[in-house]
Amino acid sequence: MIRFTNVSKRYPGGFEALTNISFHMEKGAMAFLTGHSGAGKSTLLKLIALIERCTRGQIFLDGENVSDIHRRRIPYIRRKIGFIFQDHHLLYDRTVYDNVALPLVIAGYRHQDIGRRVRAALDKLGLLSKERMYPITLSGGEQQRVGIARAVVNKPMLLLADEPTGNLDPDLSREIMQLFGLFNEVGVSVLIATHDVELIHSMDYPVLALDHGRLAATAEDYA
Amino acid sequence: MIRFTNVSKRYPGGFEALTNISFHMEKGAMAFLTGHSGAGKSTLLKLIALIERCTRGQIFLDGENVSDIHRRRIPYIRRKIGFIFQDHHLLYDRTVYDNVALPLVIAGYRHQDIGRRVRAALDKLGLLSKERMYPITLSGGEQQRVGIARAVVNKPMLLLADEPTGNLDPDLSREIMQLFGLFNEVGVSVLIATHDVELIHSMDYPVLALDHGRLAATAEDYA
Amino acid sequence: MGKRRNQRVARSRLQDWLPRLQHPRIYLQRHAQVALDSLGRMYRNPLPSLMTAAVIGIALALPSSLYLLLDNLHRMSGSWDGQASLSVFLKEKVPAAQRDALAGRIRAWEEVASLQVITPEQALDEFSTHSGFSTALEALDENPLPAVLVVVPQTAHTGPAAAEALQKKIKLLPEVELAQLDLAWVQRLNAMIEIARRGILLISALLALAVLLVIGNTIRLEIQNRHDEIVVTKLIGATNPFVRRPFLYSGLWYGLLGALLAWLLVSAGFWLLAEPVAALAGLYQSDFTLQTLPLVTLGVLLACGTLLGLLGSWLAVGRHLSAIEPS
Amino acid sequence: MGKRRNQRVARSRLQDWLPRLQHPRIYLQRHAQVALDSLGRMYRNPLPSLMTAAVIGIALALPSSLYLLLDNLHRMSGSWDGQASLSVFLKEKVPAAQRDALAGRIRAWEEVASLQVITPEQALDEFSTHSGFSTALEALDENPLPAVLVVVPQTAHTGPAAAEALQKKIKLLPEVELAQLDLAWVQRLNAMIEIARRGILLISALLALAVLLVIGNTIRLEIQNRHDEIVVTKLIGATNPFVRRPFLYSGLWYGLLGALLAWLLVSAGFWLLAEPVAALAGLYQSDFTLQTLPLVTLGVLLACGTLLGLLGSWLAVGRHLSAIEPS
Ligand SMILES: Nc1ncnc2c1ncn2[C@@H]1O[C@H](COP(=O)(O)OP(=O)(O)OP(=O)(O)O)[C@@H](O)[C@H]1O
Ligand SMILES: Nc1ncnc2c1ncn2[C@@H]1O[C@H](COP(=O)(O)OP(=O)(O)OP(=O)(O)O)[C@@H](O)[C@H]1O
Ligand SMILES: [Mg+2]
Ligand SMILES: [Mg+2]
Repeated sequence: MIRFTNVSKRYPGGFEALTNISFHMEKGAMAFLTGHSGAGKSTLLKLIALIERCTRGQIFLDGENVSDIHRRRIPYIRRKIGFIFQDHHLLYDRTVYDNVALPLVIAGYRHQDIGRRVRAALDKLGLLSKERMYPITLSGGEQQRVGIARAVVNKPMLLLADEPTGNLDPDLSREIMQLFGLFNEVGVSVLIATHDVELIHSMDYPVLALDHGRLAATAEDYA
Repeated sequence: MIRFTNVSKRYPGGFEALTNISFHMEKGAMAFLTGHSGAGKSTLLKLIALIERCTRGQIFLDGENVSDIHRRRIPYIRRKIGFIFQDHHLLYDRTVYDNVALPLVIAGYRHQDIGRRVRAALDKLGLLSKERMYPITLSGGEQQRVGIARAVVNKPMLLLADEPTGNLDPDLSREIMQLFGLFNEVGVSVLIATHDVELIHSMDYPVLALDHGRLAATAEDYA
Repeated sequence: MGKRRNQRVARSRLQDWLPRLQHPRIYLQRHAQVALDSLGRMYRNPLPSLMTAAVIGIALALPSSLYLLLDNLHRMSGSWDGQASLSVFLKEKVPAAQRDALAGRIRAWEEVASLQVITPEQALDEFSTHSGFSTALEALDENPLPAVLVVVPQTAHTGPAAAEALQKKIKLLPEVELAQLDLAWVQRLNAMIEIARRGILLISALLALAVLLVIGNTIRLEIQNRHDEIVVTKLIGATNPFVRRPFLYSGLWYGLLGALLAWLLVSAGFWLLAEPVAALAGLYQSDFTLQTLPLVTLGVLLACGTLLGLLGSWLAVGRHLSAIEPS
Repeated sequence: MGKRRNQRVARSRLQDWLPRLQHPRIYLQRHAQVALDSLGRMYRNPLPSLMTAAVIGIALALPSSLYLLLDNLHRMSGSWDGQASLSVFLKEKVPAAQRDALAGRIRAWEEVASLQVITPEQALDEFSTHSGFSTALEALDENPLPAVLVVVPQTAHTGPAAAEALQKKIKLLPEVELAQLDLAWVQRLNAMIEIARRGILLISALLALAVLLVIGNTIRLEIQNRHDEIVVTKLIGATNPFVRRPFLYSGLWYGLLGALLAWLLVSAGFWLLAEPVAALAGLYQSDFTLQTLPLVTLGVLLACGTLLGLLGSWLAVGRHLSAIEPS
């Protein structure tokens, strides 16, 4: 699903956030990405979703080399990926329902399909009662769950989650992680960046550990 | 420092986020506020900072009854409080330096004083090297630390922190908590909302636990 | 290798586009929905939307009303065209019959639009009533005035050169004592219309520019305003056309609404001016009235408004949207 | 209890304000800094700022140039005032000496500005050159024309009623055959100026409104744009005046910049019109030239621009800022 070969990322300021990263994550796999604050976790996920472009090396996504892909193709790649952002990135002038429906609207689904799918996703995350509310009136954890619902609503091939439980209490965190596990079981590849060491240890998935932009342990063995 | 007597908060939609809360936190004290996602932690902190107004009961701050205070007085009350927001609330078109300097500019400090104080705060949070960068180019944890620096830069009497370590790795979380402890030792009252149970247990401070908007355990005994 | 890659890219592009080709109805539906959404967004913030539309309306109303005024002036000056005429004084001895025959001949020339015969008696009448010399002239035993033919050239010949050519041609006739060309009025009118034309062109250009700027500016600020939304939609797979569409529709609506307002303003302005214009016309003994607003003006206004709106938002979108990329 | 509370509140209010009272220099410094910041913000986005300023400039330029045109027209019509005169025809038998004595008497009246004597010989000369009847008149043995006094009333008496009173007074003189009042020109001119005045007032009002709308709109969108910033600054203790200030300064700068642009536009417009106006003046044998732009126009423009800018932003800020409260 995801293959990095000698990927480096240097930000315009000159800071090298990732150095010479190589790993391979198979289709249908699930893995964690850890590291200290500023290690480069978000950067790595952004490279996969083509939000940032790598400065060296090659990235393959579902067999396609995306490191020098044309700008116009990017939206279609992104539609295959569900991304849960560290800072939610919700639209604060739309209801929870409209936020979750957005990926389907963008992809051009039909009205009826949209309603069905959105409600199913909201239900899974315990947000059905908040459907008509605006994100600003939700608690931090509820907003995070809206972001998760939006990421999974169009059944992506790949789910990228950046600190999806940063604002959740331990019980809810475990539930959400189990939900990711369920997605994985129906064939979705899942990569989760988190610093919740306890949680990682309690679950039996391979771990990619980043340290100052370098890979300390890889998922290769798991592949 | 903070006294709640029978405080309730009902949001415009009709949802009662806090029900009949009474507690007292002494000047110079430090306490944790916990509870599940949606328990009302953020709401309680917002009531103290007058971001939301309570619908019933009375809130005293530093001896002053603030429950029916005039709108014009609010800014001056807020200047006594350092608030670390769950969603950072940084200004993305200003550098880290300018973000941290903002409370001092608002309070009308002199140019020279501002520079000195901002650098001191950035130094304490290990952000001096990021001084000239824009928040968007920082990692989630770094942004959170900028928010902390901004909250403490004008030496407030009271520090309110909403999930200050949600995006930080365990090591950094502990460091930040110790930093709060240091502030507390020089006389600042500190109230921290967090769901990081492990961290709470590792430190010896009283805990206010919220459950569906009701207080389960209070800091009264500590007062 | 390169070829295989190209093939694969081509295939996946086709896959991306396929839904649109397969479901043209859904595609059109989506367009209609975006158009309605943009309109709804304006409707939900009626005051600011009206403010923008009002500015556009004012900017469109001014050149249209000026143009209409010039148009009316032109029609009015048409009733003055008689002034741009030749006064042909016949020799005193020319008898009435020969005079009328001559009038008939000249009237038939193709460069002549109309011809009016003023007999010596009529001339004396007119002269004494208009000149204030009535008593003086009454003292005369005999009518000293000759017959006059007032010749109005064809419009094509009213240019100074053509009119002068006509004058020369008439002068050569044996019965003619004198052919006087009243060029001054033509020249004055031309000079005035030249000034007005330049002024209106200048004003129109400036105001069209103003409309473009206003719409461009509004759309630009709207884009900045919805910066986060644009970033987020791009992050979850929106294409550039998808992001662009609502802004283009906004511009279109603004232009259209502005044009409608402009029409209302022009109508109101004409209504206000009707009275003094009638007073003026009365002074000129003219039956001139302001032409009621032709419906074609509405059409032209709507077309211009819509086009300027689209163009303005297109420019703003082109400049500012591509700059917004998630990072 | 209530009193004690009030006292405490009063005390703490004083405490809040004290720094400002103690450090007026810091307070002023901060104002200057905000003003410069707003300017810098515009400078860093030169194109959009210029676009807004251009719209304001155009909107301000139009009424000012129209007003200046009317002003010039007024001056020009001043040179036509001679037309609003009385033609006094004397009886035929009045000898030259008596005629001149009468002229001297009338000239001394306070309602008379000037008086010109046209002897019968001059009248015949003028008549034959202007009327085209020269040959006809040459045939006359005797000059049939009376002497004419052209009386120009004092400006205070040019109003139709006053002029008519003067006419009546002159008519009573025994030497006078006829006193003709050329009122038509006065009325025509008045009617024209009335139309122009109404039109310009209407246009000025519309365009002042447009400026207000443009600035209000720009500031409103800027406020929406900086919504997050406003929320954040309020969250960390900013007062309403603190939040308001940069927007007010923005409005002020926009107005000022717009006024400067308007001045440039008006200057350019005058320069463009100078040539056709000169041509027109030539046709009227007038030494009339467009007055060069008076510097006071610049002053008025700058004042109006600044005021409209401040007013527009004030209105926008009042409407939209208070609505933004953190929650
Ligand atoms: N746009 C950018 N320009 C310059 N530097 C950047 C940019 N984005 C990130 N960085 C830097 O790259 C480093 C890695 O950032 P990244 O967001 O990947 O960290 P992270 O592992 O996600 O940390 P956290 O757990 O705190 O979110 C940080 O030091 C950050 O300052
Ligand atoms: N402005 C609002 N309008 C209506 N309901 C609101 C509003 N703000 C919060 N709520 C509701 O009040 C409840 C408590 O919210 P609050 O943000 O205080 O929770 P929290 O304890 O901070 O949760 P978290 O740990 O997820 O941040 C939530 O159910 C939320 O939906
Ligand atoms: Mg991160
Ligand atoms: Mg919260």
